[in-house]
Amino acid sequence: MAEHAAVIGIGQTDFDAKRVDVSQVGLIREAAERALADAELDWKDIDAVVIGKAPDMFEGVMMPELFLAEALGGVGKPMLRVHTAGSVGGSTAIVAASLVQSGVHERVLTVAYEKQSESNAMWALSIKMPFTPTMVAGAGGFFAPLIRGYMERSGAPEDTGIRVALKDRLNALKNPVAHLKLPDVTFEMIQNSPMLWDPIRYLETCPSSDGACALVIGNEKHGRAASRPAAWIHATNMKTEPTMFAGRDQVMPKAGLECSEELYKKAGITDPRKEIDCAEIYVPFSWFEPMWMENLHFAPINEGWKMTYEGATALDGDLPVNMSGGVLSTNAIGASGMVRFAEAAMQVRGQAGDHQIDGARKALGHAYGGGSQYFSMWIVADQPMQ
Amino acid sequence: MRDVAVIAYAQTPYVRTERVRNEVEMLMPIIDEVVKKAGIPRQEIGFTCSGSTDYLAGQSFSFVMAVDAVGAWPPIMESHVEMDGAWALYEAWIKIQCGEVDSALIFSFGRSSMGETAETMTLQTDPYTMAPLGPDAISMAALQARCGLDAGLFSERDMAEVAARNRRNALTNPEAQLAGEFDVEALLAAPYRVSPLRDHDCPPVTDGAAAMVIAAADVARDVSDKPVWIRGIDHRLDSHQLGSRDLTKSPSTRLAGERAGVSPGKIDIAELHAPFSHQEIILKNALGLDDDVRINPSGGALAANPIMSAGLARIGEASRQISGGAASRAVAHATSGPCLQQNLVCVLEG
Amino acid sequence: MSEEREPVTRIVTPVRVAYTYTPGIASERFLRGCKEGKLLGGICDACGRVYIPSRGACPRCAAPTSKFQELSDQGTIITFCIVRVPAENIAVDLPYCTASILLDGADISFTGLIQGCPFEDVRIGMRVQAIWKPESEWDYSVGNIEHFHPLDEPDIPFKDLKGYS
Amino acid sequence: MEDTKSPGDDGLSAPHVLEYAYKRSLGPVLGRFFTSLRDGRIEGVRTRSGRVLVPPSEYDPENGEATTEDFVEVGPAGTVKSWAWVGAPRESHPLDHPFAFALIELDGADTALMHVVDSGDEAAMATGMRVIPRWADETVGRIQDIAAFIPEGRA
Repeated sequence: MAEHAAVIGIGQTDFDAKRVDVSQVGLIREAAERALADAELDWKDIDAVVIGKAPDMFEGVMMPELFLAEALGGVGKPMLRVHTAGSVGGSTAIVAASLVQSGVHERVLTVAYEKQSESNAMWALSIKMPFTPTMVAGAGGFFAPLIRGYMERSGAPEDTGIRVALKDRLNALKNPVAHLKLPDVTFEMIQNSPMLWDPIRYLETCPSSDGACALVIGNEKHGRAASRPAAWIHATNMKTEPTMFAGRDQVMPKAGLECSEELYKKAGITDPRKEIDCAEIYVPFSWFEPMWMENLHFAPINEGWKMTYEGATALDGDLPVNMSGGVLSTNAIGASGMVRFAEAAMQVRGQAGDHQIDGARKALGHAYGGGSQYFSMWIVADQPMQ
Repeated sequence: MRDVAVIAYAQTPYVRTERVRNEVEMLMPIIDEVVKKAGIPRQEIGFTCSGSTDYLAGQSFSFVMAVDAVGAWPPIMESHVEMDGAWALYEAWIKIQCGEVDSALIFSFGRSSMGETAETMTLQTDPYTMAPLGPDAISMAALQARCGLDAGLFSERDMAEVAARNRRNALTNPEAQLAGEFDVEALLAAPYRVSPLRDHDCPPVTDGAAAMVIAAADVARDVSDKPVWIRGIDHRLDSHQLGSRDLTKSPSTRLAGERAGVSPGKIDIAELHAPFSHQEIILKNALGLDDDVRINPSGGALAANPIMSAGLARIGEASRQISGGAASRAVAHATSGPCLQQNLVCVLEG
Repeated sequence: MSEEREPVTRIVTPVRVAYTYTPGIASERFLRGCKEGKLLGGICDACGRVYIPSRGACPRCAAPTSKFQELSDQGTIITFCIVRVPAENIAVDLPYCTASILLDGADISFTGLIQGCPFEDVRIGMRVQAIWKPESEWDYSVGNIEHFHPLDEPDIPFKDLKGYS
Repeated sequence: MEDTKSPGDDGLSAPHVLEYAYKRSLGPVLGRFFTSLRDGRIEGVRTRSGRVLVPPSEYDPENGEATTEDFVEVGPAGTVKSWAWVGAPRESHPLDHPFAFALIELDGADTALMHVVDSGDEAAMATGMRVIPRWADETVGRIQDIAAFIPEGRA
């Protein structure tokens, strides 16, 4: 890597089902202003802007970054718009980091957002095309069969998903910006919630949220000069495989296995379970926690569920996962990947408040999208990589 | 900065309506062609980046399907911008600058003909105060042309001459869509489409795709006899609200041109992404190009305007001119957004 | 104006975009097969794997699927889901069961509705058979298959389904 | 956008329509703008450097800084800075007879608003002409509350 890069400012909006108090402009500015304030910087200090979001049909604006970029002080600056399906928030952060790592820019502002309340996610995600009867009912309809495949091959106990959901919902209570908060949530409440896409229950799924996340990424000079601790980016990686091809393992996609393997190599990590202090990963349906524990090489194949069962992924476990309450609690789709990356950075900066993991020095941020085919990840730490 | 070169470029023939092939079927042959030309085994290309937009295809996640045309198995390091392929090239160039990879495949595609392109572009405008009034792409460009005419920066005759020259140039480009000899007097006698624009001032609706391979110096010299070097690349943005801009100028193009290093040094040719005739004149001024610079030898966007590929195609066409020996230094430009809102400038040398 | 009105906080902006959609060479071939009650799989020019439906390419080879072969309308359930939540664009009474079905002779699974047995009996490895609409209703659509129905055949063991998740 | 010949072919094709009525929340600045429109006034907002933006926005496009809370009534008359004559309106256009899209600098504003001018005839259009709004019969708080601008003196 030509240059070190570090997260020097983080801002998230308050997330809610309908942020009717703000326009799209107000939403992204709320995140960006919080990130700039955190970095103690002004609009003029920013060299370039990178915007990410999921499909334009959510808001009904083609390339909305064109009208939004000027609200981010983008006039006269370079602006990029990234779209890599559900992984986009992560990929967007990676593109922003690369603008700094390349030595082209010193300080970059990146924002990912979604204002899902402007339309309907189920509509925007499953647009009916001619000649093709729609049979897959939104994201749940796509992912539920993969979860059943995982249950069959791993033999995981049926309540694994409920345990994940309970943990994440309890974690969300400690996160002031989280969307869905259920103060009296219990195992039974989740277990008794309606089956939507059998085997996925209502409380094992993510909500639809409005919200945005912003990061300021600086080079080594600005990372060292920052008034608050910086989160140093040790490695980033992205991997893609096609949606449907003969012989594809959709449950345990090779793109994810290879993405994390290469990521650890770049970051000099040989034993991820031991060397990584906490992980914030993209779990839109509870069962994806055990699946991704395996895909991320934290657990042997077919044994990821044991980590959930043993409490390893709890806040007091040996590898806390989704300290923020995760996607299960907050899901503004385009922003969700960046929120994962931001949470990892907050942990190593020691700024995660009630959901802070004591002594977190190295953390993983993870996002995925499409039909479990797009992966983006980063490792951040409290010190620059040696 | 690492030296990076264009080592291969290919595009589909540009047509009004690609009714037979879908996007994947359009892309497969040109990706195959460009990878073969590049001489780098497909699995060794370090990064892939594409540019497209869902609203041309009429479906969410339309770029996901395009991955089928790449051969992403084993999995590849890949990204996508919801922008013209020229910005996909920029992201790939950055990735090479990071030292992470030494080569990259870039592609972009779109079938404009499936929709009403001019109206689809309305959706690019501010959704609160502009889009509800339905300003189409031609009407917005016409507002810009009027500003330049009123300011005396160019005449309708100048605009017709731009159109005639581009379409004459296109006669030598077998992949162009609209080519021919046009008499300026006859063009000026035609009625207005949306005044002050006539049909000849507007781009054709075009379906098409483009693909490119770039590589860092070591690889480029190894696999290519005639690498075309990217000497500078930069892109900038102007305000979105038409009423808060001086539409007769393109400050973002000027700035990007300065950063990319257009001057000093003689420019032989320029490939400018000017979908409307008057925009070529605005861009030429913004880049400070002399009158002896040959503009759009390919015919430019007035001869074929494959939305999402037209910008990448300018860089591809300029690189062809250099590798073919017709030029030694060229500037290529891409634009996005209403009335040249966002602009990318790339300086290429043999 | 004498009466005080509430401030405006939201606007409704209808967006309508009309297209003429064309499916592409391989999809068109498949759809024309459907119209005649045939399930045509596309064969990869490079590796010979059989795709249904083919979108024109074998994604692992990035090669065209230019030859076609008719496939059986029987297959095996690879995985499934029981949907109990309404979705826009889907006009099937709730609840319903969708499954990934590997048709005999295909190398990739295909989505279909399962009917003809209680949901509790649907399982991975179960053999199923397409039930077609009356021929007079056939169109350029895989929707000509009304649903899949269980076959009275032994299940395919899970281990034999490896590679077709 | 210019039509050229299409290759004839009898391939399968089908109409496909993407249609949704998006519900857009406005926030404080656009909310105020649309509330004023409903009530028959046009308001801009002042930037910290003192310029008046119409339509108003939450930020200054020049530097990204937040705008002030100083809303300024502008117009209703204004000057046409540029115009484009649409002789054959499309379905998606707000008027069903020939009209002009125009950039209109309302009196007291420093930026121009994009809207339409219903002048009846292209010959009645000129850069620099003065126009006034023709309000919609019922105003609800949206940009179409101004049905069109019309030449001043032609009420």
